[in-house]
Amino acid sequence: MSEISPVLEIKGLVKCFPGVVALDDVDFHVDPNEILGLVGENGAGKSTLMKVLIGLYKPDSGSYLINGKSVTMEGPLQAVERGIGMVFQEGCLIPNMTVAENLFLCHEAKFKRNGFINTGLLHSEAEKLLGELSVDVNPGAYVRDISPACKQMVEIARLLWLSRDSGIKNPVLILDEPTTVLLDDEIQVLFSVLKSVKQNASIIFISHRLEEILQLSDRIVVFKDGKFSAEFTGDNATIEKIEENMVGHEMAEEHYRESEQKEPADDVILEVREMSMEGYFDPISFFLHRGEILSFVGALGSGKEEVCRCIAGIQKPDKGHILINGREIRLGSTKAAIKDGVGYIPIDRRQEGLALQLDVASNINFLILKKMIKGFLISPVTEKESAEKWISNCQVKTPGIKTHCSKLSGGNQQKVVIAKWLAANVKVLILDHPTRGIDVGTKDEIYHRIRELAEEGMAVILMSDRIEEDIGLCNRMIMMKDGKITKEMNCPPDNKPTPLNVIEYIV
Amino acid sequence: MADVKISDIKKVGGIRRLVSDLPTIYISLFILLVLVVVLYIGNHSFLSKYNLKVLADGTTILLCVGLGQVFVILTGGIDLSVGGVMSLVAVVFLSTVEHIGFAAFPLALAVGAVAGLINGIVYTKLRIPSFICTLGTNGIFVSITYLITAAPISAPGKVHHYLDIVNGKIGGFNNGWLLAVALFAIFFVIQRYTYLGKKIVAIGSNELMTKLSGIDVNSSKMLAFMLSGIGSAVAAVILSSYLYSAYPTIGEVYILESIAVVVVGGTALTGGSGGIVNTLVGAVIMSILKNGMTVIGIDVYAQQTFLGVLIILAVAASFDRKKLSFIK
Amino acid sequence: GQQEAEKPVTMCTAIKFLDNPYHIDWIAGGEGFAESIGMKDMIVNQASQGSSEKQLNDIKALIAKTGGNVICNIDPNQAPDVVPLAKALEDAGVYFVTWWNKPDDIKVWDYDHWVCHVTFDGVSAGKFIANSLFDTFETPGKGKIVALEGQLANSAFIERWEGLQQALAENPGVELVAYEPAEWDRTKAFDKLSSMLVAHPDIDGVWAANDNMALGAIEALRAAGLAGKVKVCGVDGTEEMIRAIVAGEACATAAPDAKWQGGIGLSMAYAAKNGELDVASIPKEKRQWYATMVNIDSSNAQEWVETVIEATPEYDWNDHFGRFLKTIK
Amino acid sequence: MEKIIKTTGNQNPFGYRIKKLRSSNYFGPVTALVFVALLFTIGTKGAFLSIDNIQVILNLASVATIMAIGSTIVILLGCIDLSAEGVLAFTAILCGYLLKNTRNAYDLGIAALPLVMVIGAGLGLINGIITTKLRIPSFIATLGMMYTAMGISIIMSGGATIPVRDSELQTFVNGRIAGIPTLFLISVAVVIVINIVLKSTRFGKSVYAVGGDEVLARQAGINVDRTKIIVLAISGALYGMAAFFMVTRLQAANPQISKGMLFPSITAVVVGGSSMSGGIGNATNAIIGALIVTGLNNGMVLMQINPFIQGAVNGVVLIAAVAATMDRKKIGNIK
Ligand SMILES: Nc1ncnc2c1ncn2[C@@H]1O[C@H](COP(=O)(O)OP(=O)(O)OP(=O)(O)O)[C@@H](O)[C@H]1O
Ligand SMILES: Nc1ncnc2c1ncn2[C@@H]1O[C@H](COP(=O)(O)OP(=O)(O)OP(=O)(O)O)[C@@H](O)[C@H]1O
Ligand SMILES: [Mg+2]
Ligand SMILES: [Mg+2]
Repeated sequence: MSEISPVLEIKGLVKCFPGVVALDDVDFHVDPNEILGLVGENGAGKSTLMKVLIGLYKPDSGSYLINGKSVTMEGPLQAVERGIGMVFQEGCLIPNMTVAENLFLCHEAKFKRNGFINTGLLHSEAEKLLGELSVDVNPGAYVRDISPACKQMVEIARLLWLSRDSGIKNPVLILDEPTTVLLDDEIQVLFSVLKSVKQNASIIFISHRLEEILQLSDRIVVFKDGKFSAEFTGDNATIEKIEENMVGHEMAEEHYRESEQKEPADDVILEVREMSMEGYFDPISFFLHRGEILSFVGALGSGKEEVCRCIAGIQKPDKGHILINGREIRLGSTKAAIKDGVGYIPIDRRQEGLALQLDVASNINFLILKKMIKGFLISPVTEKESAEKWISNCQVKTPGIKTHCSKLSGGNQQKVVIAKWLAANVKVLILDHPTRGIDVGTKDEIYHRIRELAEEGMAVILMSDRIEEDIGLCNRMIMMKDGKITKEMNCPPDNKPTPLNVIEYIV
Repeated sequence: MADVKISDIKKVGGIRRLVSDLPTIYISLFILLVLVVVLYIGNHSFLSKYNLKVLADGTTILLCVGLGQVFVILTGGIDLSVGGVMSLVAVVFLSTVEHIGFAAFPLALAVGAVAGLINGIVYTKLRIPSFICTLGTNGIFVSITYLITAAPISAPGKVHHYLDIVNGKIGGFNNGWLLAVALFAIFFVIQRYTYLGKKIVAIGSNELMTKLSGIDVNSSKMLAFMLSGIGSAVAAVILSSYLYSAYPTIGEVYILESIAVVVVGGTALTGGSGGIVNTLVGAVIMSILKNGMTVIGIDVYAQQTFLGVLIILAVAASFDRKKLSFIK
Repeated sequence: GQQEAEKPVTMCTAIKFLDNPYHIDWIAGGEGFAESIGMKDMIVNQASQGSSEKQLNDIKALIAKTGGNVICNIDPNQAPDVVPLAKALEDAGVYFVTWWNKPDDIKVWDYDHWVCHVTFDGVSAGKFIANSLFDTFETPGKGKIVALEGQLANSAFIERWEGLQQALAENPGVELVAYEPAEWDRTKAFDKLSSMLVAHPDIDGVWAANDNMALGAIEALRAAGLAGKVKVCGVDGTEEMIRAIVAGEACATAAPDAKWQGGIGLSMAYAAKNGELDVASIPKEKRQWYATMVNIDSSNAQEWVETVIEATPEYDWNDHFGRFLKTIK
Repeated sequence: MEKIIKTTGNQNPFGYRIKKLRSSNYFGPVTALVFVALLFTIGTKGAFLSIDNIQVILNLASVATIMAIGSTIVILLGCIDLSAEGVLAFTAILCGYLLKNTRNAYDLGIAALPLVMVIGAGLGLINGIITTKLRIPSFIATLGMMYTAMGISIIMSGGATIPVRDSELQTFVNGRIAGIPTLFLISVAVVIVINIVLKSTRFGKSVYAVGGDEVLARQAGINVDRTKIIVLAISGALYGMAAFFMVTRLQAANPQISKGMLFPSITAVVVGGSSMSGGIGNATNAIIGALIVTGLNNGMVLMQINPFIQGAVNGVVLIAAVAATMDRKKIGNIK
């Protein structure tokens, strides 16, 4: 292998943050025309390494070589000039600008007419580019108005354009967890694009979905605790081997703790009656039992998101009733929903789930502060105890309970959101892509917690990004298509349907 | 699978860790200390008993009005009506103390609280930017003040004993200072240890998240404005007792000053970070700068220029940039 | 503290704004006095910038700095501010003089260190300039005017306004068609009068509560092509205004003579401090009094330019009560 | 391949056009302007909309517009510029000394304009360098500059007024072209130039990017610091320009010339429809805002509202106008 000289090489890299060693003496290289899969637990240092590669973080020590020549990377713009571009885990589209403006941000010079940037040129190029990725979005639409999945595709389009435009022979494209909000179809589009791009570029692909990594990668690198842990070639890797190197021990045979699945109680906890919302879903009705895990499955635009957001009070249905324990709740009010015991873990943790500027403890305790009031005041001791308990329950990797959430790795931020809602001890919990960006080890732990809470009587509505996860976790699933329920299916632990059974009802 | 303990995570050792973990407040206090030493060297009477009293007087009003303002700023808003509220409260206070005596004190507080609440209601119900809302209500409050009195009110000698409740002393401490300290203590507890305080900070950090967590964001914002009104009211009562007078423009200068005190103390104008203690530091820094310039004898023509440069230097030295990923 | 007490006395001039020509003349007058006794180094000037609290705290800070070895000549930020100022200065044993308005029930002789409180008759000033303005009309005493108000609720303004009202009452032929506050400010006066002229293009005169606003008004009139045709009047006797009177664009102003104020106040306090003036033996009627204000119109403007503005006027700083007009009741 | 991510949208052309109009950034502010105009036209029995008065409003709004554009571009970044009054006073004093005046022999005439704009830009540049390189909030950096520049202008002028005697320039700025005040035409020209810069240059795009999300803008490769410094310099230059016109119009330069102009300027920005948190707005919003604020003041004068309650009337109309017309969808969090 050593005959081919790497396009990019890092040696002896160390990167510390206040209180944390994020990367500890890391050697890393990328070969030409390869797709390099990068995996590791949350907080292993993957994103940090990538940010060092594009010059966003300055390493504390270590050398950086591009095509064998030592370089210092000043910042992202310089990285792009050298042919290194990145799709960030947290997303990096600017909400108050249009899709086209975002696509070519910093590269507008190429779209000048008479010395001024021409919006028409921007838009036609954007349309072409988005068409290639089969994304149907108006280039003039503001990013704040488009869906998370759409944003993700726009970011990939941006990177694609950069990789061609830079004029560098073998650009390096970094994709940090690009698939967490995409559906299978979209992922397949993305993969076929990446495979064709590979002909004249190298790609670093980060994901916690090991199947994807296996499907796509030519080489797989595993990180653990800020250190290189193992390397596999595309052919000799298996999920089990990777997991072992990531987690440090072998994972259980079953993926979704099916053996802990219990029969739900008979009493109905949530009832939705003839609820409808013009343009999103037709009148639908369903029940949810105490201790039941119910999956909603459907493609984007099937209306499942809106149904759940209506139950959580974030959106207001046009008609219909929602009953908790037989009592009707006020529609369109998150306050009322939460008061009546309905919780919602949002898909977008940065905007809807977390206060990034606040510390871990404040975020985790936010929903249960009221219970901590003694007299008039909230006891700091209780706060600390509760935070520590949930940090440990959800395996949040953080230097301390007072660390700001913005300083946590993406997966750990997600764990904080989950911890916050699990702590709230609601009657009905709606999970919108709950395990987005969470590593396999912790996923298992979180499945365990969900099962435990279900056993104690909490009912769960689940919308996952993976049909397998939906099937594996739930007691029952409801399939939706074009705003209608197409099928309801039971999923007992011993007789789970296959994804194929399910897909026929949703497309 | 074993629980992850906080201590499992590797930490950087040594000095680097110490400095990086040092709370900003110590840095601010250090800056204060340096300031005090420099001024003392400039003129020993800076630390004379008399001047310490002057300093405390100067800090008192800035602190009270800043303590109110900071709650609004923590939510991410801004309260430009503190000037109008102060004028209104001062005028109401002085024009009623003659007739109702001691009851004028709770009345003043109530006027401030109601004025603040009105701000909060207009702001949340009409859903307009707090900048416009409070600029508008400021005009309204000042107009009301003009309708109460078209001329400055000078407290007649027979009510001086009421005003001297504020100007009086307990054990060598001016009651005005004690009032400010009490307000500080109460507001500190509200910010740190009450549900309301936590909600206010959360709103400033991420309002959407707060809303989705089932919090009635509007009621908390209203209460934040009410606290601001109370802060302004306390400041106005102390100020008018201190000056034995009230007039419709008495509060005007405190609009910008209250915001400056909050920001100099290190609270971010974008909300969610900083708070009560920062405001105390900000008030002390500002009043030391103002007093110090006179005490070491800087020419009046150069004072403004100096103040400008000193504010920048003080903040540059003490501002906590670590927690913020960007600075607006 | 201790060493300070043996040093020569510090002389403080406390004014409102540094960017106001009237107050700048105060500083010049104070320095003029200090120079006359060879103590220019001991001058300290302070500006309240519109904050009563700042003025009080600054003066207290100066007391701290000098250990009380200081005298003050003060233009209080607001009339009632004399109360806390007097308390603080009396406690510190500092001799001081105050100007313009004060609350009626506060008596200077209740304080041993309050040398004098001197004011001017704002009512007669407001009335004098109004009458001068009415005389410039095509048919004197018959016409329409607009007025620019100062800071509302300011005592000086209230008095001048009262003077205007009296003049209007005595001249039924003159109609006040509109008035607007411009807060002593030139830019605001320009903006306000520009708008007022739309509704009242046919006015015969502009009454302004001070010269600064009057000067803004002249430029607004110029923009409307009326400068020189429609006259303005003001109070303060600033150089620009007097030159505008000479140029025929303004008609009258009343000069309290800020340089004299700045100098004589310090002179009285200084005399009290070194024992030349025994405060206790000043008769009560001369502890709080009205001083004469110089009324300036086209008849004496040129002379004022020659004797006061272009030549340095000679003041007799020892003649403390030379401009005594009447006592404040 | 089938398109898999769909955008939902109303395709009805008429409805769509109305929606587009309503979602335009000018819809709210223009409605507010119309609202204010209507109110005062009724209140003054038509005098408000007379040709004479419109000319006065346009003339008075010109300087306000130039200032508001300066404030707008800084607010677009999500920053704030409190130095306006100080920079204005400083450059005004310079104008006083450079134009024909009674203090010295200079008589630069219109050549003083570029000069004071450069000086203003210099002060803005310092603002920018302080806030970016010392990493302190723009509020503090510009507050410091406000005091400093004001202090220096007081020292330079000795607090006194510098009488200016350039009647030619005064006639020019008071003049009209085809019935429209010259100064207003100049301010419209500034609006156009600034809008082109904002919309059609790389720099302009980076301003919006920084205002939208500073962290992401940096990640995308934008030089955030440089963008901020340039913006603050431009705003300083615009304050210099405003000072020049104020001084030529008033024929006098004094540090207090700018007193009380900061809040009205920011008010104009906000009522004009720009977002205080950055990223939304442009120079057109600034001119609309300046017209609203000026119209409001002018209307109150014409209606002869009692001076004691002018503050209240101003407040109520401001709140009502914004409450009735603000587009709350665009500005997610109303702070
Ligand atoms: N800006 C920062 N400041 C302080 N600490 C940080 C910062 N960014 C990351 N860290 C810390 O560095 C470590 C590595 O984080 P990194 O984001 O690289 O993890 P990751 O491998 O990408 O994890 P994930 O799978 O959750 O995205 C974590 O412990 C995190 O807390
Ligand atoms: N400890 C406290 N100190 C001060 N104010 C408080 C405290 N706890 C609650 N409040 C405030 O008092 C009001 C009533 O409290 P309560 O928590 O019952 O309200 P709520 O209707 O549940 O609203 P919320 O959604 O804000 O919790 C609320 O507006 C709340 O912000
Ligand atoms: Mg990551
Ligand atoms: Mg509650």
